[in-house]
Parts: sequence; structure tokens; C-alpha cells
Amino acid sequence: MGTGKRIGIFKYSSCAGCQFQLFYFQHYVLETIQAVDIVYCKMLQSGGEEDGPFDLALIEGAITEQWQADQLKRIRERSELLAPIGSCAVCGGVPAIKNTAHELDAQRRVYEDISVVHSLKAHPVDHYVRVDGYVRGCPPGVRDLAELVKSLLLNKTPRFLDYSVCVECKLEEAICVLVAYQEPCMGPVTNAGCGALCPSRGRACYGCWGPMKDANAKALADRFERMGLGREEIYRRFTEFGEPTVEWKPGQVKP
Amino acid sequence: MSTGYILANDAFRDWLNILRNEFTVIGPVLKKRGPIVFEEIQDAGDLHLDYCSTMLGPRKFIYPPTQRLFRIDNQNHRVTTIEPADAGNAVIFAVRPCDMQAISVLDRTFLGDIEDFYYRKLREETLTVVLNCNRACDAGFCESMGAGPFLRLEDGYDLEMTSMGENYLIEIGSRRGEGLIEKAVHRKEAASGDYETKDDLQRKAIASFTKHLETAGLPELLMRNLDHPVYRETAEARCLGCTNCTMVCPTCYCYDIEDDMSFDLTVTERRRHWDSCQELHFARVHGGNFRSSREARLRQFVTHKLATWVEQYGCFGCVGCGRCMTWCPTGIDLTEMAKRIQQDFETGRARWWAYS
Amino acid sequence: MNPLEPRRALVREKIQENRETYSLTLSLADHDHFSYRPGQFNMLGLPGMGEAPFSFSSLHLERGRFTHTIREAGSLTRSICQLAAGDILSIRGPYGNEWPLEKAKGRHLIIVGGGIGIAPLRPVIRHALGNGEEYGRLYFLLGARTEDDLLFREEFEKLTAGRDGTLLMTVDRGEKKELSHIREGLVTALLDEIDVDPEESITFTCGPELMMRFVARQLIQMGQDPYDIFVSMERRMKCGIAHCGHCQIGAMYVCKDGPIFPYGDIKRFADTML
Amino acid sequence: MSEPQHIEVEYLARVEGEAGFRIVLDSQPDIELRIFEPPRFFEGFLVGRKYHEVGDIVSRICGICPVSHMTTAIQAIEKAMGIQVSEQTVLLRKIFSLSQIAASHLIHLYMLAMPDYYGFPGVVQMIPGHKPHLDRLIRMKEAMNGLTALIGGRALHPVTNVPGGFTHIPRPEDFASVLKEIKAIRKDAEQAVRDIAALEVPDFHSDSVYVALYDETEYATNQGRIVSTSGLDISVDQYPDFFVESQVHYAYAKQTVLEGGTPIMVGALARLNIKFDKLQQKTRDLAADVGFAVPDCNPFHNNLAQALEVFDAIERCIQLIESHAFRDEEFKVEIRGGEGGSATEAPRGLLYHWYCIDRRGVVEKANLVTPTSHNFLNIEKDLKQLVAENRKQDREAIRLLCEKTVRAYDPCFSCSVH
Repeated sequence: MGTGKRIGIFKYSSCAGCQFQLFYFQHYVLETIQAVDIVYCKMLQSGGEEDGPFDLALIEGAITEQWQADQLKRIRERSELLAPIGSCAVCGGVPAIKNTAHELDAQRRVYEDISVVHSLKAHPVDHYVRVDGYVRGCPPGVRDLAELVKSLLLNKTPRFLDYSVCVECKLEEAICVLVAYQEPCMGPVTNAGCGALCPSRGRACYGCWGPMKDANAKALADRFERMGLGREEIYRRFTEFGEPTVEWKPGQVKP
Repeated sequence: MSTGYILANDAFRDWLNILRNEFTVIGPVLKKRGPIVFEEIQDAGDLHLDYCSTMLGPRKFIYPPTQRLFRIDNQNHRVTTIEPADAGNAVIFAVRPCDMQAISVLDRTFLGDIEDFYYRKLREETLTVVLNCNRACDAGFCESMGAGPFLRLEDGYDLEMTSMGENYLIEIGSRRGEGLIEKAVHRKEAASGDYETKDDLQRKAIASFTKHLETAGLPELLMRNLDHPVYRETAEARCLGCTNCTMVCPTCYCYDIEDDMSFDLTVTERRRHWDSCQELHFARVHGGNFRSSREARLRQFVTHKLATWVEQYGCFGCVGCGRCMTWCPTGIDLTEMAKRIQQDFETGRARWWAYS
Repeated sequence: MNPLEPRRALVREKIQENRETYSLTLSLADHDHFSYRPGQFNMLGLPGMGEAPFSFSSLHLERGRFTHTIREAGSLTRSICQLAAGDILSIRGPYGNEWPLEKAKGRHLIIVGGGIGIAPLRPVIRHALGNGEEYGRLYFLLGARTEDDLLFREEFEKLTAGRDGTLLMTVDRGEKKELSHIREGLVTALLDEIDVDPEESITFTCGPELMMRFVARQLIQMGQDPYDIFVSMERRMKCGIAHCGHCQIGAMYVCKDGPIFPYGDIKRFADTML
Repeated sequence: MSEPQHIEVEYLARVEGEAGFRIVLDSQPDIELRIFEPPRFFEGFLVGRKYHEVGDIVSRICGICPVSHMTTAIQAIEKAMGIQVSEQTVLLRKIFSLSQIAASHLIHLYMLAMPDYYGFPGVVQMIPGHKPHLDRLIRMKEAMNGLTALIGGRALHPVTNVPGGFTHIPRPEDFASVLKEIKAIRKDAEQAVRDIAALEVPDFHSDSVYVALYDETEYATNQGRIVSTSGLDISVDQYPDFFVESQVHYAYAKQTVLEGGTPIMVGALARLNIKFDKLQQKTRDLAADVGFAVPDCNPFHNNLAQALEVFDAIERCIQLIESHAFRDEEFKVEIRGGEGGSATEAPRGLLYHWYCIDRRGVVEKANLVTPTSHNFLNIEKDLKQLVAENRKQDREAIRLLCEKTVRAYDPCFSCSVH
């Protein structure tokens, strides 16, 4: 079937939304499925070749247990290309919020007996292995997913969106909620792809696509402070999507 | 003196509705939640003329954010040009003088030695009606840049309007403009008193500016101070790299070209879209990036608008509309950066040395 | 006319120059008129992969054919290098200015090339050797990472045979022991071997910007006028016609005002390594 | 004496999340549903977060029912902070939830469950011979996702639903165009019911207690009393007094049962068993036409129940949208401390969120109980009974039957662990 390009899809600690987004692909779903061979995807089909080899491995979710890290390294060895998809895999996403708390405290709030729990701090995929690009978003955007699949078919380096949400917001000609309403909008430091969904619908961006490369988090945090936002509030804004990454770390000053 | 006409406000609305039968009439419209946006109007009453500045200028109709260029057959590489979406003889109403100036600045790029096919077509099919500004807007300094508050251009536009309370003075800028005003039923020829009123309004408008920039000698000064600390300090403390400044700038012309191939790999659509020198990837080449620092990118913006543009096109790349500072999340103001270098020069702290 | 509309070119011949560099000889597919000058460039492209600028490595049109020498660096260059004779690709151009050969007449000519930057200098070298009477002494100083990267080495050796001191080559590190005429080290060291007055010379250089900087600075120290040193610049380009803005260096467009600039004219701007 | 035989499925395919099961084939079969989906500790890290972040964060519990988590959390927070919302907000949230229930059911029916019945490892392999099914799925899903996205900004992890109301109300013309799409899939929905009804399912009677939200006036979605077929009838506030959550050693998900240890079943089948009469007449007629009648105690009929709910949801969305003129609303939220819980009908059944908020609007405590957690013990109970009844069959057949059973419940392990 298809071009014979072998794809493996792996899910780690996440909501499985990225895989659903692949199926939410709607107009493209048939084309995609027929253009490639999905040789491993537990949610889509039973069986499958867990050990590859893969032309492309897509990794969903943050890494929170040792077996995931071990398997991830094996997948890396057996894959020509490997890309994290979605915020959890790209920058830690929501699961990494627990890194802001004491690990055992977070565990004890959920389980009486934590001896059966073997959870590590939540890290993105590139914490453990080399990656060949990032499909950002929570959920990932159709544009970048299509670019990924087509690039694979064309043997081309994919060009993912790498600018800020502000670009999309300006094209929408949405009123800037930061400038006009003094709302703490994360748009200027957040990677684009959502189409400026929040600001164009009357609320501040909360950063679900994770950091834009070369974001100036410190300058935005200072701006929030000048607006009268408390240190704790600023800290929360910069930790909702992403464990400390180089880009957002300067905004993650613990109160 | 060109022939001018007087149209009462009611007659103006009637005229717009007449034009709508023949043209796509575009103008500033007040949107939900407050923004004023240039878009096609359905009725003369939609027009919101009492506005200061829109987020995106009317440039978007002549140089759209995304332009489909070609369809390419992947088998034989045959290329078919995609005609720009037919503007269908559009008339853009209430273009502010700074935005009209900005379009004439864009003309120098796209209609220079080599003409851009798409821009040429849209520019030709789009008529422009300028509305003079009777007062300065908060962030505007068009007066300093020679772009306002009243129209300064000799040509390149079709009509010029001045709001005079109960009526409008409408002056002709082109033959096509003349054709437009001839469709106005209740027009009467302007009298000399009307032009005196206009001059008076212009004087008042000029006097209303609070923001100024001294442009004499500015390009040379900036080029001799490329390493002035204002760039680094601003880039570190305030510039977010969000590119809002270049998105809203009415003279920015940079674009990127992108190919999009169909899933069955048979057809490619080649598109172009606005690009920004403030994006990290802009000056990236294989193995490096010539403006990898935010400082370098910010300097590129300021020195291009206020200095190198003059060498390239004989005019400033800044028309003083104030959009870049209005929509900068941290309020970076390029006039303040320029002023700091000017002040440092006056106090002997900035340089004036040869830069060759 | 739509200046962004590409024409079609046919691959006539492909030669592998080294492990990652190929020379593709092309001709226009639809019998259109075409002419160019050394130093100029074409935008070559493939559907889906986009376009990029490439200088000519051939001197002039021969039976309607011209050559580009391309190193595999990204997906587009890799795909172009994988084409075979008979394949089609898209072409726009020629664009940009030419090497100022007129200005060099009657003077000594120093040509300094580094790595893939040797390719755009090849037509100049061939022209100078074919019209030796028009110039004073000729110096071809070529540098590369390894011997394998010294493009057109055999060709140049053949062409300069019997002309001592004309062709000087250096590599970052030698692989073979018997480097009789190939030195080890930086290309700037070869400038020390020149025995003409730089004030009476003109220099063309192409290669990494850092290399061009050291070459230019050394020549200026040796007395050469910065406006007699010509550098060939490379920048990201999307249009080739001074519209897209990417290749600007200060007030200059590399695609229109360049790619060849007098060193003195281009180094006043920021954001270069010159 | 020989060792008891085992059936072990390490990683169950075509379910949302990660789990396997182990069956000991003995005269008294022993079952462990091993939910190894790694915990993300939502209840742990929600502590310390601000009230307005909670909806956005908990929607990430599940990629297939984000609307349910978001809405349940926001309703619980509104309860805790004493926030009143407008009637329009209540109505919009109802349409929002219904659109997602339909889309979620469709994914389960066509992509996760159906391949079992056609004997394929997955939906991809079904394409050549059964493309009309897939086309129907895509048409219906697109329309229902389109409605969720219209209201929420996007179908997956929507953004406009916040404590107090919606930050954005779609324009009438946008509703109109989506409505057109939805009306176009009515026939598909009916066909889906017929297709699912035609599948041959194992004949199996499970003696279960069914639990669902109940409202006198309508087929309850986001509000109502909690009612069971065993006579339970409580308000949502009483939930903690009647339901018990406990940890088991072989799963990261907790088991939730009724006080006294009774396992329960929630979800589409439970809802039909409890409030079939609240469905629209059209849906009830269609049910009768395909031979579905309550009470129905075969868990494999959960799939047919889901298909009927899809049909019903589409009709209801059309009616609700057409019955209301939507307009922009302003709302303001005052920060106040308090505690509050909310229960809704997620696609897979009863979902409960509870929060304690301090006076600065910061979460002090959180408790989340998901449908799969409610179903957990009942799945194990059904598996035991099935294995016992089919002991004669070969191991492979038993394994497949067990997998089918688990899938019929449409479990969501990501939700269950969270």
C-alpha cells in the first residue's frame, strides 16, 4: 500500500489527543492513510511491528517513566526520522506542570499507596533522544502535520511554523488583548499554528503551543509585572505549557 | 488647482451606494469588540470614517498577506500563473494620507526596474480615495515624515477627500478619479472659500501633532552608529521578536515563497506570503544566520525604515503612521531610539565617523 | 510578463566533482533565448522543493548549454544533484551582476576561492587563462577542507601547466603525504607567495565570508585599495529580483546590486562577517 | 495438579490509552484489568493553580472528551465560587457536549470497535472493502467536530468555554452554515444505527447496576440527579456520600463503586436503560425498528446504544440551535473561595469533578472521577462471567471475546488514570 514509507506512532504520557488529531485530519485522513504504511499504532490497530524499522516515528506524550525512556531510545535507533508531536512531547506540556511541585507531594495527593508508582519528572522527547523536528501544538496543527507527511513523501526537510502567535493574530486583525485590554497574553512568546485562536475569541493566549524559538520570556515577564501581575501569576503563565525550556525559563522565576 | 467638488454628507452616502453597483467598495468598518478593519462594505452606513488608524493598512488589498502564484504540473514542470483574485475594480475609501504614501512607497519596490505581475494587476484594478486627517492621532508623526496629515502626493491616487463638517471637499487625482466623482448626483463645484477652509483645517491639523522626529541628517547618523547600545538594550529588555511591528507596517514588502504539493504529489501550488526581518529564520542560510541576534534584527528594522530605504528608493520607509509602536506589546518606539542616538550625538556621546 | 514565472531547463549532463558536489550542464527546454555573464546566477527549482540561487560555473554558452556546480546541502540541492540527464528542472535568470573583468584589464589578477566558492570563479579563471595577454600576472589561490574538496583541481592543473606560481592550492588538512604542490593551512597564507604589488592588482574572491574577510584585510594591509577587491556574497533569496527583501545587506540587494561587490562598498554595513 | 492456564494481553489495541489484562482460566476465573497508562497526577498538580486555568488544564486529560472534562470542571468551579451563568451559556454548553458525545461515539464505533466485527486488525485495513463506512464516518465526524469547533474555537481542547460563560459567541450566519452540514448527515446517522444493529454480537446477559444523570425534562447531559437502576436517586452534591473510590495494586486507575461495593455500569447503555423515555420520539422509533428495547443488559449493545445516541444528539443539536437567537454576552467573575462538585454525562458515562478553591482563586484540593473508573469493576465482573460461560472455547477465541468486551465498554484509560 502507498509509498511504502513506514510510520510508527507511539503514545507516552498524554491525552492521546495528538493521535486523534491525526484522525481529526478529516480532509486528509484518507490521503494520509493511503500514502504511507502505518506499521505501528496501538490506538489504530492491533498487532503491528513495535520494533520497526521506521522511516518516521511520531512520538506523542511526555516521558514520565523509565520504560518509556528505554523504549524511546530503541525507537530512535530503528528510525530514520523521529519527531515529537504535540506539546507534551515537544516541551513537556501539561504533564510537566507536576515538575513545579515536589514530586512525592504530587503523587501523594493522588494515591494512598505510592510504592506502586514509578514516575519520573516529566520531560520532553528531546531530553532523551535526538529529534528531527517538532510538530508543535496542543493539539498539533493541520498545517504542520500535512507538511510533515508531504515532506516525508518528498524526501524534503519539513518547514514548520516558527514564528509567534502575534503574526497570526495580526493577520486576523484581532484587537491585541495585551495592548488594548492589558491582559497577560502569552502570544508574543508562543509558537504560532493555532491561528491566534484565543486572542481572536476574546481571551489571552495561554501558550498551549509552547515556546517560540528565540522567545524573549524575560521581557514579557517584565511587561506582565509592569501591568501589575504578581510573581506567582507570572510563574503560572510560563509553566502551564512546558518544563523549563531555554526559551521560557527566564519567565519561570519561582515566587 | 485641480477641480474640486463639494458633496454634502447625505449626497456622499448616496454616491457610495451608486458606486456599489459598479465597484467593490472597501472602507474602514467597525467590528465586534472594537477593531476598525478595512473590508468590503454592504451599505454606505457601514463606513466608519471617524477613525485614526486600522491595524492593517489598505495595503492588504494590493499586496495581500498570501498570494497564490502558480500551479505547477509535477510531471512536466509546466507552470500556470494564478491570476490574482479579481478585485473587480475595487474602490478603497478613506485611505489615510500616510497609508496612501505607504502604497506609493511600495510602488517603488514592486513597480521599479522589474514589475511584480500580481502587484501591478491589483494596483491597477484598485482605486484609492484619500481622506485627509483633521487631527493628529496619538502615535502618529506623519507630518515629520512628509506623509500627512493632509495628502502630500502629486499622483498615484485617484481622489482626495477633506471632511469639512457638513460636507466633503473632493479633489481629483486622476482621470479614473474624475470618472468616480462624476457619478455623484448632487455634487457642486468647490468655490475658493472651500479651499481656504481646507487650508485652515490643514494648518490646525499640523498644529495638533505632539510627536515629531527630526529627519535631517538622520540616515547618515544612524548608519554611522550601527553599534549604538540602544539596539542591544532595547532588544534585550523589551523586544519580544513577535514581529508585530513589521506585520502592521504599511511599507513592509518582504515576502517568502512556499510550495504546497497535493497529497498525490501531482500538482504543486506556489504561494508567497508576507515575511518579516524580525523573524529568526529571515536571514538564515545553510550553516548560519546573518541576523541571529535580536539586536541585529531590531537594528535592521530601524535602520531600514529610517536610513537605508533612502539610499535604495530615495524616500523614507517610514510614513509616521505609528502602527509599529501602537501594536508593540512592550511599546517600543522607533522614534525614541532614533532620538536617543540624536541626543547622544548632540552631547558628544554618539559618533560621526566615516562608515565606508 | 511575470518575472516570478520559471522556465524549464533540461539536464544535459551530470558530472560528480566530489563526494557531495555535482556539475549539471543544462539547456533551456523550450528553445528560449538565453545569455549570461560570469558572476551572475540562476534561480533553480523543483516543484514542491522551491527555488534557490546558483552561480554559473561555466564561462559562456556552448551550444545553448551552461553549467552550475552544486553541493548537496539541503533537500533542494540534494534533489537537484539526484537528477539525471534528460530530467527537467525550473529556472529563472540570469540575475545579478558580473565579475568586473573590464576593470581588471591591464592589471595583475588575484583570484582567491574557498570550498564551493571556487565554482563561481571557474569561468573567470578560464577567461583569464584564455586571454592572458590582457592581464598582468595571474594568481589563482584555492583553498578547501580536503584535497577532495578542491574543485576542478585537475582541470586547473592542466590549464596552468608550465606557468609556475600561477596556481597555488592549500587544504585544511592533507590526506596524502606527497603534497608536492598542495600546501596545508589557510588560504591567506598563499597571499604571502604573491610577488606583485597589490596596488597594481585587482582581486576577485569567493568563499566563506570569514575567509573573504581575512583575504581582504590582508590585501588591504599589503596596500590594495578596498575598492579593487571584489567579493561574491551569498544570502538567502526567494525572488532574485530585489522584491522579497531577504538578501539585503544594508542598502544593498545581493540579488540586484550583487552578488559581486567592491569590498569597500559592502563592508560598511552591519550583519556580515566582512 | 497442573498450573492454571493464563491468557495475557499485554497492550490492548484500539482503546484510548494503555492497558492490558490477565485472565487466569480456572473454575473460578480471575481477572486483572491492568491499566498501566502512566499517571500524570492531575489532582496532584492542580493544587496551586488558579481557577481560570483548570478548564484548560483538565481538558488535556483526554483527547477524545476534552469538552466533558472542561465543562465539568468549570461547572464545579462555578459552584465553588458561586458564579451564576446565563441560560444561553447553559444551552451552549449542552450543544457543545452533545456535539462531542456524537463525535466521540463515532470514533469508537468505526475506528475502535467495528474492525472487531469485520475481522480486521484496524480501520486502515478495512478501507479497500468497506470504504463507504469510512466515508460515512468522516462526513459525520466532520460535521459534529465542526459544531464543537464553532462553539469552542477548536474541537480538540477548545478555548472559549471559561468560568462565567463563553468568551466568544458565533455569529448567526456561522451557526447557519454548520447547521446545514449537520442536517446533511441525518441520513448517515440513521444508516449508522442500522449498520451497527446488523452486527452480530455475542449473546450475553450481564446482571449490572446502571447509573446515569437524570432530569425530568430532558435527556440529561450536564445537569440532573444521579440515578441508578438499583434505586439510587441523589443530588450531585451527595456524590461523595454514595460513591467509593479505591486503589488497586495492578492498575494506576482507581475503582469506583457504590457504597457497599456494588459495581456499576455507566455510559450509553446505562443512559438508555435509565432514561430511554427522554429520547426523542424519532430516536425511540428507530430503536424499535432495529429491535432495541430497554432494559437491555448485554454490554455488547453499548455500541448500538452509542449509535442511537449519535442519532439523537444530531436531532437535538438541530432543535436547540434553531430554537435560540444567540447574542454576545458580557460576564464578570468575582474571585471567592469555596467548594463544589459537578457531574456530567461524558461520552463514556458519568464524570465527576470536585474542587476546593481558596479566597485568592487558587485550587487547594481536587478530585476527579471518570467514567472508566466507574466501569472498572463492572468490566472485570463481566469478563469473569464471560470466561466462565465460554470455558470450552479455545484460548484464542476467549482472548478475542475478552478484548471485544473491554472495547464494547469504550474505556478511556487516559481519563481513568489522569
